[in-house]
Amino acid sequence: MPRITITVDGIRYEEDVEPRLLLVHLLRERLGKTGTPIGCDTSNCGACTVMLDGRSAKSCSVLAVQADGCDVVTIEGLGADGSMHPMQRAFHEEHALQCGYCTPGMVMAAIDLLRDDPDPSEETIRHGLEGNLCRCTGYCNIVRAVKRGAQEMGQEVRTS
Amino acid sequence: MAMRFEHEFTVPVPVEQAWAVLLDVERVAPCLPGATLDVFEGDEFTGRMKVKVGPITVTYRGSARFEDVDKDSHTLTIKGSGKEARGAGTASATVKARLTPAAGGTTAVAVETSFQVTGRPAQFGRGVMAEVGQKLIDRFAASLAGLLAESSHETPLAAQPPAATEAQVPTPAEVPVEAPVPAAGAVATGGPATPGAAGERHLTAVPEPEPEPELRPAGTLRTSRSPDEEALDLLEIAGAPLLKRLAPVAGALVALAFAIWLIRRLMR
Amino acid sequence: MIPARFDYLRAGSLEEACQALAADEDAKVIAGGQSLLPLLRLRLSYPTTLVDIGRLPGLSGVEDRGDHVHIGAMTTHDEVMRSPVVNAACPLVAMATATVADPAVRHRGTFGGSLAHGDPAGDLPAVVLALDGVLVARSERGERDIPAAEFFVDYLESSLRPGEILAGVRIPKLGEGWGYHYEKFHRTAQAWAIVGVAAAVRRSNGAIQEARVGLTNMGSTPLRARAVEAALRGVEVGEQVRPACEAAAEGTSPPADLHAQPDYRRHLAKVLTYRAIGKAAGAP
Amino acid sequence: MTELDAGLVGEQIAESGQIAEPTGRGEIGRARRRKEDARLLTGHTRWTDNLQQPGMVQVMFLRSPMAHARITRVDVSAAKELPGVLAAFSGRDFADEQGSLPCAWPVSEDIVIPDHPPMAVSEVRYVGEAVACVVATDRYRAADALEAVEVDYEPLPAVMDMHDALTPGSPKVHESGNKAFSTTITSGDVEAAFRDAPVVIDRTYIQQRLIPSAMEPRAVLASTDGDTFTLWSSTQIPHVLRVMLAVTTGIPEHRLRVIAPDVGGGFGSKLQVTAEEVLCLLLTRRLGRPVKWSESRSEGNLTVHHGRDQIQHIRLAAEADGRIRGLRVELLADMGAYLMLVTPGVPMLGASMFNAIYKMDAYEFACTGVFTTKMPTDAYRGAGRPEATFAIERVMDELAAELGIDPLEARRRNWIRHDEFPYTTISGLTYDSGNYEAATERAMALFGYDKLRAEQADRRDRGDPVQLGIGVSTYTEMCGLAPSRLLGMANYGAGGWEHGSVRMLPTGKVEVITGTSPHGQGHVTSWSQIAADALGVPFDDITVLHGDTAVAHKGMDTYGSRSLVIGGVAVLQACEKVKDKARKLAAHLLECSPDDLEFEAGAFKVRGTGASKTIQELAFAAFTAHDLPEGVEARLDSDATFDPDNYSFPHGTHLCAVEVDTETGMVKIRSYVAVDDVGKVINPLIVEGQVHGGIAQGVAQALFEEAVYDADGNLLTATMADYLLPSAADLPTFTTDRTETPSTGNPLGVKGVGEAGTIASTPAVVNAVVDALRPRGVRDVQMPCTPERVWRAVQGTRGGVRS
Repeated sequence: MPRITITVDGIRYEEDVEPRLLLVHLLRERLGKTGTPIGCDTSNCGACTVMLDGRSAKSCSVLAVQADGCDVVTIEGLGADGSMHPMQRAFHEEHALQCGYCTPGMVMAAIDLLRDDPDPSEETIRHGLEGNLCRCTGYCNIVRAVKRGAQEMGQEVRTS
Repeated sequence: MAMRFEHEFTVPVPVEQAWAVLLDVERVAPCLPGATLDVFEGDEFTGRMKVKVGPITVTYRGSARFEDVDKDSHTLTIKGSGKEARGAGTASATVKARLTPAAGGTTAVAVETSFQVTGRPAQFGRGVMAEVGQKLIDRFAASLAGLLAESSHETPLAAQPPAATEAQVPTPAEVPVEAPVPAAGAVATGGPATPGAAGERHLTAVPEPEPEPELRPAGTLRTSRSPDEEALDLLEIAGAPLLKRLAPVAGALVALAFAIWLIRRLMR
Repeated sequence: MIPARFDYLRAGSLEEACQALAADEDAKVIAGGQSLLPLLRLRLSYPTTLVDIGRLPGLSGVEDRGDHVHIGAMTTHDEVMRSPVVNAACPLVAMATATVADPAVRHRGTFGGSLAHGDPAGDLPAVVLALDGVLVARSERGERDIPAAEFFVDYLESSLRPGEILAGVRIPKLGEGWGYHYEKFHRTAQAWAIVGVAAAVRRSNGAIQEARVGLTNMGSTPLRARAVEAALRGVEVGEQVRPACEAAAEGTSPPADLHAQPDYRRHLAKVLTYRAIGKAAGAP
Repeated sequence: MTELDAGLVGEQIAESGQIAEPTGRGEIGRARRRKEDARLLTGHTRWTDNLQQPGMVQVMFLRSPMAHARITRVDVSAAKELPGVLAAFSGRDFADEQGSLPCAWPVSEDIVIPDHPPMAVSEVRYVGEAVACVVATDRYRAADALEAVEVDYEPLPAVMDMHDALTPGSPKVHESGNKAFSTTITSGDVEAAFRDAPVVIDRTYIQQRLIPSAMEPRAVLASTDGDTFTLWSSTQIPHVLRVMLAVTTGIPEHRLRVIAPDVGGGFGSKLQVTAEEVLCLLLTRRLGRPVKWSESRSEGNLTVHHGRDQIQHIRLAAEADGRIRGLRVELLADMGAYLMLVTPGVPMLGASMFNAIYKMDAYEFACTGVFTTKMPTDAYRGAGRPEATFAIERVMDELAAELGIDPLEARRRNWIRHDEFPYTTISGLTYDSGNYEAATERAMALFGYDKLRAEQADRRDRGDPVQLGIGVSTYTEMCGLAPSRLLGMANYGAGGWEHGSVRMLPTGKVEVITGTSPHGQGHVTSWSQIAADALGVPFDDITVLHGDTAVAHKGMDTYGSRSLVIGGVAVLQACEKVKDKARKLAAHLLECSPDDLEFEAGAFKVRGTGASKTIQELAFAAFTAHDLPEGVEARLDSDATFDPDNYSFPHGTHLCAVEVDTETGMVKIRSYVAVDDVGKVINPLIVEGQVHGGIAQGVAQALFEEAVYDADGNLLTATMADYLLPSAADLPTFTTDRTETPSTGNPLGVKGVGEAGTIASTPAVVNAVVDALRPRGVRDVQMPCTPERVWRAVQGTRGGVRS
C-alpha cells in the first residue's frame, strides 16, 4: 500500500492508502474532515471542492495517491483564529446558503475565482461557479455574496 | 437499451460452402470482437466477451445457442445472453442470418442483429453502448464477411485466431472480400479521417417485441373499502403483526392524505 | 461510487511508464484523471494498473518554438488558457480550453489527457485537428509524430499504440492575418458540447483567403469540415459566407443521443460554423 | 436581578451575567441573518454520512438492471467469502420480516395498492430496485463484494408508456393490471358550459418526469443496543417515519428513535419511507452492529422517488369576451411501479387547483393513476400544484391568443377581484385573502411590461432571428397542509396539526421545540424571531430543537409549505401559554391580580405603578420554586398543537422575458420578475431565498430537466452528466418583490412560501417561449424546452405543436 504524506488544514499526515482511495474519502473517513461532503460521482456537483496546492479541485475526482506531498485546505481550515474567512462571512450576510450542503464547495470555488479577478462582474462570478451546483438558492444570493466577499477581501488586503 | 442493425454483403463462394462455415461456431464466434469461446456442446456454447472502448471495459459471461436453423432456406438464428462479469448488467443478442444464392456462384448474406443492454453501461445519455454496439456489430459483420469469403481460399482453420481479440479483428479495409457492402443505412467502420465515406448512422432504439407475459401470482393486492378498513389495511400492508394496538396511530397517519376530504366532497 | 482495485505506479521516468504500459494492455495512464476518475468510480473502467505520469519532469509547460508552439501533454487546461504564448500564437486553443468543464476540473485536467481520451464531444480534439497539430508519442522505441488527422481513430480511441504515451503537441503557428473562434453549443455550462465549431480564418482585402474548420461531436471522432474550408476560399466576408457554411455537415455522421438527434446536429453545424467563421473573420 | 430570591445556585446564575434584559417586539419582519449558518459555513456539519459509531459497518445494495423481470436465483455466497464482508442477503432472507413499504394515501374507492417489499423477493419492477445487499467493514469492501453477488433474471416486458399501459392486452406491471386508481370530481354543469361555447381551447400537455436532486444524497445509519433502536436518516419526516418504521418492522414505537440530523435539502424527495431505512433497521437488528448506508448520486437518480410525470388533457370553454364558462381536466398520472407514501395523492393535490384564481361556472377533474415499470413518483416541490398551475396558466395564454388579447387581460377578465374575498371557488376551496390586481400591477412595473412588448413587436417586424417572448403566470397555491377538522369530516382522523413547545430555562434562556423538521428552510432563525417577539426575550437567547423524536416528541414534519403556517403558529401559541403561566406567577410575586398586569417588552408590569417582573425573572422564580402560588407548577414550560381551519393561499404574478434564437432553438432568460404575496413575513431574507430557489427549480423544469427512460426501462439520466441541473451560469438574476395580504386563517397572518416559486415559474417560462414563436405558428413546446425541441417547433416538426 503506498504511503503518502499530505498536509490538510495545516496538519501533516502520513497515511498508507489503497491506490484507489479517493482524496475525499481520505479526508472524510481517515482524517475525520467531514466538512467536505460528496454530492455526485461524476465531478459535476462540486460539493467536494477543496484547495489543492492553492487551486480548487474536486476531491472526489482526485486519488489520494495523486495528492501525495500536496497541501489541502478544506472548508474547515479556511478561517483563522476561530473567525470566519471573509467569504464565509459574506455567505452568511447575504443568505447565500440554505441547506448548506453545496456551501463548502461553493465557498472554495468563490475564493478560487477571486484569485483571477479580485473584482469580478456578475457574469464572471456566474461562470466561475459553473462547476458547483446548488439546489436551494437559485444562486442569486451566492452571486451577491461573492461580490461582497470580494470587496471585503480586497479591503483586508488594503488594510493589512 | 435496444439496438438493431442490418448488414448485407456478398461473398464469392457458393451458398452451401458459406452455409457450412456459418454453422461452424468455433469459427464464427471469434468474428465477434473480444469474444472467447469456452465450451461448445450441442447447440449451445458458452463464452466471454470483453467489450473495450478506450478506457471503458465491460466483460460479459454468457451463453448462446442456435435456433431455427433451416438448411433449406439457409437461415439461422443465434440467440445469446450474458451477464457482466463484474457488474449487475446484462446483455442479450439475436443474430439472424440469411444466405441467398447470387449470380456467378456467389452468395448474398443478410445479417440482422439486435441486442439489448442493461445495467450501468445502458444508463448514459451519451449513448456509450450505442457507439459500442454499432462498432461491435459492424466489425462482426465485416469479420464474418471475411470468414465466409476466406473459405473460398481454402485457408486452413488454424489461420483463424481461435479467440480473436479486439486488436486482431480485421477492419473492413483488411478483410479480403470484394465488397462487404453495408446495407442501405448501415455504416462501415471506415477510417474516421474520411468521414465522407460514412453513410447515415444506422441506429434504431427499438423496443424488441416481447412474448406475452405469463400470469403468475405476484404480490398481495387489495382494493380499498371504507376509510376505517383502509387504515387497518395500511397496517396489514406494512406487514407487522402487532398492529391492532397501533391502529389508531396509523389511522392518524393515513390522514397525511390531507386533501382527501376535499376530493371526497367533490366526488359526491 | 467506489473504483475497483488497481495497482498504482508513479513512474519515475517516461521510459518506466512506457515499459509498464507495454507490458500490460490493461494498464492505463493517468494524467490529471478528470475523465478517468468518473469512469473508475462508475466501474466502467477496470485498469489493472494506473501509471501516473503526473509528476514526470518535462511533460508540462508551453514553449514557443519558432514556427510552432509546443504544449506539454501534462500542461493543465488552466495553464494552457492562461499561457501568454498560447494566447498570442494559437488563441483558438486558449478559447476552446476555457470552455472545458469548469475551473476546478481545468486545474487538474491536462491538455494531453483530453486529447488522448479521444472523446469526439471534447472541445480540444477538434481544435487540434483544425490547426493541424502534431501529437508527439513517446515509447521505449523513441518518439513518433502523429498528425492530428491520423490521431483520432474512433470513439474514445486514438492511434497511440500499446506502450506509447502522448508526450506533447506541436501546434503550428498560422502567422499573421488569422482570426479565431470556438463556438460551443451546449445546454448547460457543464454539459458536453452538442456541437462545437473551431474556426480559424485568414482574411485579407475583405475576403477569406483560407479557413480551417474543426467540428466537435459530429461523428465518432473530431472532424474537419473540408467542404466548408474549400467553399470559403476567396469568399468575401458578408453575404457569401452563409451559403459556404451550408456544407458544414457534409461527410459527418453525428451521433443520436439523449441531447440531440443527428439532423439537428447537422443543422447546428451549419449555423454554428457560420457564426464561428463570422467571429473569426471579425465580422460585425 | 437583586430582587431574585435565590439560593446558591441561583446566585451563581444571577451573577453569571447570563440573564439578559428583555427586549421589545420587532423581530418579526426583520431580515435576521441565520443562526444555522455558522456551522454549515465552517464544515461543522452533521450530515448522516458524517456520523460514525463504534463497530459501524457499511451496507450497499445490489440493484436490478432490469425494468421488469422475475428473479430466478440470487446467490450471495461468493460475496460472503470476500475479505471484510460480514454478511450478504437477498430479498428472500428478509421476506418474513420486511413487510411492505406503506402508501398512506388511498385516494379512491378503486385504488389498488400492490405489495411493495423493501427488497425484491421474486420480481423486480423498475431499474434500481434492490435485490441483494452486502454488509462490509467499509464501503470499498462492500462495493467489491457486490460484484460477487450472482442474480439470474427472467426478463418480463417493460411497461413504459401510460397510454400503452392502459390498452387492453398490455403487459402488466402487477397482476391486477396497470390502473392504480381513477377518480372524477364534478362541480357545476360542465356539459352546459361547453355546449355552444363560443371559444373552446383543447390542449394536451406533458409534465415530464423529474428527479428532485437534493444536493445531499440520502444516507441512513441504524444502530441498536439490543433493546432500543436509533435510526439517523436524511429525511424530511422523522416523526412520520418513526411510526411507519415501527409499523413496518415490528419494532415497538417506544423503542425506536428517529433522528434527522443535518439534512441537505429535500424538496419532497425525503418525504418518504424508503426501502433503505427499513432494511438498515432490519440489518442492525440482525447483525447487532451499527449499519450505515450512503447513497451515491447515480444510485439516487435511479431510486429516489421521481416527481411530476403526467399527461394533462385540458379543455376550457369561454365566452367570446374571454370569460371562462367551464374547465375540464383529464389526467394520466404515472405512478411508477409501486405506490409509495403519497404517490397517488400527488395528482390529487392539484385536483382543486386547476381552476386557480379564476371564476367559472363548471369544473370537471378526472384522474387515472397508471402503473409503469419505472421508479415510483411521489412528492416533488409543489406536488400536484405545479402541474395544475402549469396547465391552467398555459391555457390562459392560449385563450388570450385565441381572442387576440393580452394574456394579462385574459386573466383580468376572469380572476377573483380583491374585494371578492373570501371566495369559494368552483372546486370548493375557500380562498381567504388575496390581491391579484396589486401583485400584477407591481410586477408589470418592475418588469417594464409595455417597453418589452414594444421591443417584441419591433423584433417581430424586423424578422430578428432572436425573438423576444413574454410569459405570464398569475398563480395561487394551496398550502399549510392541512386542517384536521376537514379530514375528520371525511372520516380520516387527525393529521394536519403541528406541535410546538417552549422550555424556559433557569437563566432565562429559551428552548423552542418544534415538530417541523427543517432541511434548509431556516426554521431555527424564524422560530427564534417568533418566540423572541412573543416572549420579549433576545433573539440570541433562543435555541430551536428539532428533528429528533426523543427531543421533539410530537410532530408532523416539513413539506407542503406547512412549517411556518402550522408549526410556526404552534410555537407562537406555546409562547402564549408560557406567558399565561408567567402572568400568574408574576401576579403572585407582585401581589396583584393577573388582570392588573400588562405584558410589554418581555416584562409584566403592574398598571399604574413601576413594579414589574421580567420573563427571565419569572423563569428563574419558577426554577427556584421558593415562592409559587397555590396550584402553580415549578415551570413555565408549555406546549401547543395548532390545527388550522383552512389552507392558506399564497399568490403572485411572475413575468418572464426570454430571447429565443430561432436558428438554434436556444432559449435565454432575459429578465424575470416575481411579485409574490405570501402574507405576513417573518424574515424577508429567508422568504426571498425560498422564492429564488423555487423559481430556479421551476425554470429548470421548463428548460433543462427530464428523467428519460429508454423503451426497455433503462434510465438514461442516471448521472448529473445527463440529468442537467442548471448552474449559476445558466440562470439569470431574479427580481423579486412582495405584496402583503395577511392570511386570515392564523394569528401570524402567514401563508407559506416554500413552493410558490416553483409553482409559478414553470408556466411563466414556457409561456414566454411560446409567445416568442407564436407568430410562426407555434402554440406549444414540450418541456423541457431544449434547443432541439424549440428548433423543431420552429421547423414545424416533432417536438413542438403548430396550429
